[in-house]
Amino acid sequence: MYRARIFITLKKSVFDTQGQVVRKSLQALNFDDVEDVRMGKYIELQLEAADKAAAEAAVRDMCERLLVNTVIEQYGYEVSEA
Amino acid sequence: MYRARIFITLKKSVFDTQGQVVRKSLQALNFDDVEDVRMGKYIELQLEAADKAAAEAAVRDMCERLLVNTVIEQYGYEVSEA
Amino acid sequence: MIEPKVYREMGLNDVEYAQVMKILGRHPNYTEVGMYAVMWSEHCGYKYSRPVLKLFPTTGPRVLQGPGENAGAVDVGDGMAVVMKIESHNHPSAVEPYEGAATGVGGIVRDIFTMGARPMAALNSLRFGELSDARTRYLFDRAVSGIAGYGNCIGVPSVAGEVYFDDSYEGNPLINAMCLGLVKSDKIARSSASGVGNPVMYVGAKTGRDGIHGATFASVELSDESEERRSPTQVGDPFTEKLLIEATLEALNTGHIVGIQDMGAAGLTCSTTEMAAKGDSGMEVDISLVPRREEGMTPYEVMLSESQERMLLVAAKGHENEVKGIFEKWGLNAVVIGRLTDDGIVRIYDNGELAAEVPAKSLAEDTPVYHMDARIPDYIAQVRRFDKDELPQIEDFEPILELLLRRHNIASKEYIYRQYDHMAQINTVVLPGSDAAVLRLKGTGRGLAVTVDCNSRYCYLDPYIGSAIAVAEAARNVVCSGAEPAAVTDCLNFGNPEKPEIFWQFRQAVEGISAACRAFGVPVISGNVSFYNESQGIAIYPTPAIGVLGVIENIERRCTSFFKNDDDAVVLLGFNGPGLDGSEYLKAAHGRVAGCPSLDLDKEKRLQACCLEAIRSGLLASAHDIAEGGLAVALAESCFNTEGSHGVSVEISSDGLRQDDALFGEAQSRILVSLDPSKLDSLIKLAAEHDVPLMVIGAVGGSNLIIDLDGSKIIDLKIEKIESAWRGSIEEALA
Amino acid sequence: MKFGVVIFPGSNCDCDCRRVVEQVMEQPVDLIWHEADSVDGYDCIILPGGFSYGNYLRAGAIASHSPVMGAVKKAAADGKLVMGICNGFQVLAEAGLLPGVLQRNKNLRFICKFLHLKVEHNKSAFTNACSPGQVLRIPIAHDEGKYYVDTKVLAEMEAKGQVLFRYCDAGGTVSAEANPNGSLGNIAGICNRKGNVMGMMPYPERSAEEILTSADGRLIFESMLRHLRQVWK
Ligand SMILES: Nc1ncnc2c1ncn2[C@@H]1O[C@H](COP(=O)(O)OP(=O)(O)O)[C@@H](O)[C@H]1O
Ligand SMILES: [Mg+2]
Repeated sequence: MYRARIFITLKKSVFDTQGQVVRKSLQALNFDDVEDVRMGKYIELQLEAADKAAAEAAVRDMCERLLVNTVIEQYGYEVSEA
Repeated sequence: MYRARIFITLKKSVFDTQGQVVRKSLQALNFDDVEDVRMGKYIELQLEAADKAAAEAAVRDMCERLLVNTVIEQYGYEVSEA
Repeated sequence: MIEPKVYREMGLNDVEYAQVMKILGRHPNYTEVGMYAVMWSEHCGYKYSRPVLKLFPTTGPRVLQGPGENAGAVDVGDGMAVVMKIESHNHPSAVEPYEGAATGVGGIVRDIFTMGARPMAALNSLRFGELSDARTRYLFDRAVSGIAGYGNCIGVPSVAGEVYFDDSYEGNPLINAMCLGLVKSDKIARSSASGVGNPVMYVGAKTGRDGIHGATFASVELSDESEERRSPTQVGDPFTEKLLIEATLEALNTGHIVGIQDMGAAGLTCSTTEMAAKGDSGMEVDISLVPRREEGMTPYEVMLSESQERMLLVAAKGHENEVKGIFEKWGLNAVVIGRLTDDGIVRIYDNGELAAEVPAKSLAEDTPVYHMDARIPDYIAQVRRFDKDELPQIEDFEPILELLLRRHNIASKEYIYRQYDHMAQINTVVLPGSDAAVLRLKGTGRGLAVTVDCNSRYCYLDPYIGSAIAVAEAARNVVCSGAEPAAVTDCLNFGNPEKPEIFWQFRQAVEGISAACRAFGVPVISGNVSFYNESQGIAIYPTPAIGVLGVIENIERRCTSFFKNDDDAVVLLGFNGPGLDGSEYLKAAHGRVAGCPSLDLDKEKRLQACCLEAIRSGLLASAHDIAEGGLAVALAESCFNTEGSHGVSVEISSDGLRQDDALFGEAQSRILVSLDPSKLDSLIKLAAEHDVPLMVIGAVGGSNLIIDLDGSKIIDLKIEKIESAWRGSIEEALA
Repeated sequence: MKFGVVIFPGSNCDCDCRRVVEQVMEQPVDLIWHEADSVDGYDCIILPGGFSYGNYLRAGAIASHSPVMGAVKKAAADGKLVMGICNGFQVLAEAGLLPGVLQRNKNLRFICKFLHLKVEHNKSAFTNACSPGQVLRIPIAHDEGKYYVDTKVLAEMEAKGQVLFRYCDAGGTVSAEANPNGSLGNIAGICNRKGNVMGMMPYPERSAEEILTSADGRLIFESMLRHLRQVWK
């Protein structure tokens, strides 16, 4: 059993309006030194796989086919034994 | 300058509708061995702080005051030098 | 000097490049080539369509603004005007359906409030492949979510629309967004910039590299390469748009704004040159002052960016701070980036350095015009070879009716409009589901009816007649709601106009729309052309989506399509005739797309006049346009009332038609009405006055749909059963 | 009786609320900017529907930190009436003025439609013009309306009569089929322990005139007026 953590954010070239609004709101709460807030999605899941490489391949595949909208999003992931 | 990565998920006691739907969709794509999908939010930001401990304290504070609704959500974070 | 390869890739041909050189008296620089290329593209410059669009009737007693501004405007009484327009966002939506559809809504809404009008309702016209295809399901679902996500957030109710599913759209879905807004007639804002020295202001969101060359992208066919050519997808920010609506309307209210234009296709290039050209002015701007969200942008990129939620305006000198203050109050950027001059030249500086210098009119008005060849396509002769007597006879009509009710083109569109906030602003007094949406005009006792329609299968079979039918049907839907048609807006979706067969379809369609509009006395006040809707070289069905606005003098006399009372008489008003050609039945039951639909404009006009007078006189309890699926489907739809369904029982005779034609034929110029039997005599009298045939065919009541045809009961179905099939069909297909 | 309707950036239904208070209920009403630091002088504050701050992060989260919310909290503590409708409810929940949270609808889609609400009791400032168990026809239009609160708090709320409205069918039966969004206990509207702060997902102002096919929403405004008249007597 492996545990995967997937981090999805908008590509750098795509404007992150949500992140902007959150940054302004943090600043209004006196967190003045906050910059460059990027809002994204976080997915945790468990999966069965032959080995870690296979688990990673499966995660990549899931991201490309379903979890990530690769037109505007990019992703990273971490796989560990669960 | 520090970089913070914040991971927000629903508490275990709260039903994750979206995670369920994603799991079903993954299974429909023949990722049969996927279990326990949890959908959450991922936030990246940069902040200025005296040291790492101060940066971490600030991030916790942001989470408690704005970024996380602690009635149903839990969070984790990683702070590193940027 | 610019290499031919470069300007060709941007979309200019050699002759056009030579023309640019002649205008400038020198070689254009890279930025200037980009500006000409985008402004002379079909999408901005209408170089193929313009001569044809001249055919539209565009004037009338109500018209306050015809085509040529951001949107058209008509007088709706009491000193109020409705501003209206429809626009396509097809190509972006094929690549990223959610953002494509969302930014489509954002764009059309900006066109409306740029005119000083508060956006009061949105509509949409959608085309997809069949839902059996997985990619289509994804496109459909995401596009609908995108429209909902954007429209709901900005508080503009999405009150009506239409959707059809057909293989011809599989590789090239259509997303057309329509909007209307309300403004005092004497407060309509315009995009012309005048007054030497007046400040030019940039307001709204920051500029990034999104959608550069979006307009030229819209002017080429989709291919796998388009994926590569595409610069970053535009993402919508409805929150900023909402702030922009409020700030713009507040700023216009000060009376200190001379001219205003939204930045849509071709961004700053289009807004600077068009505003200057319209006002016979020149303009100097320094783009280093433009708020940016990306570093290192070149003048070319800044001038061509299609970042969303931005506007350009010219304020009256001395009032720039007041205007700025309003935008800043709403949390928006507002920056003076230049001023007006009087020499007709647009000069773009980048940090004081001249980056482009072009005569405004040469980009905005004196665009090249092409008179294209038109040739009748070969398929026309083939589809006309249609002998309905060769169709097998149907014995059992019940399963056919059930099949038709489940067809996604006929089934309830609830799945879509449930996701749209269609009640915001509390004007929607007839909710989606009836023939047209009805909006009240608060404080006046009057109202509006709006719809958008187009049966593109008819347009494929005969673009002229099909397009005339689209106008007739939209007008009929508005009439069935108790409104008098007042104005048309149109979105002309076609394939590649450089192909003579496509150009023929296009010209025929415009002629058909023009003929119908003239016959009904309804002007075209705005519209949009979308060409190059092809994939793998195959064009979509010609799809001229027609939006019609109608005015209801007395809102209490509005009408819906649903039966309301048991024992009401059911009447078929209008002209029966053959109607199998191009029908949904022909496709669904026999797998054929063939024949040629027909329409008699004079009969249609009489029918609409009669129906409208009947509703205005308070005679009718319901009125429903007979369209896809014919009389049998119209009867069923009138039974399905969310406020309590009814049954109906009718007796009809086929009267020289095939039996399937009598049930499912789509002969035009027919309306199914119901009324209190005591009012029947008045209706009969009225119909005679208008020279419109009328047949009393049955009565509302019971819990079944019963049709007796030529003396035998051929359909007897439980309403509950067929209603749930009809309501659930689209959702089932997606599950 | 003076009403104030708050405008947050992204509020959509401020003008609808104002219209109903002013034209239908014939009461004075002002719009209050989100930066206002006082709401003194108003008997009732309405937080309207819409998408404050785009509903970015979480619906209502960012608006709940607006300057005006400090003033609203004070008004609530002073016993003034505070009503949050749809996004307004989300703001009140995020601000901690009402218990629980509003999550995404169980079908993960926006839902706009008329439905029925059962009035739990008429002993509140917001329901006293209704009869207990009365069924109101009122529309919803929201993406995030699934009410959730932990069981302990819920039990307390039930015991104290804090649940004011539940989704039901036309006959008044509270059932799973009548629950549009997966709300716990079909909850559509609640009030705080003191009974002066109320939040509801359905839109009473969208059903306060016959021409909108239902005038049932008026009863909620009517209730507030009655309550305020009592207080003033
Ligand atoms: N894409 C859509 N968006 C919003 N409403 C829609 C959409 N498609 C259809 N509708 C609504 O569903 C109802 C039926 O549509 P349609 O079958 O096109 O009606 P008609 O044939 O009378 O024009 C209408 O009220 C229409 O406004
Ligand atoms: Mg239609």
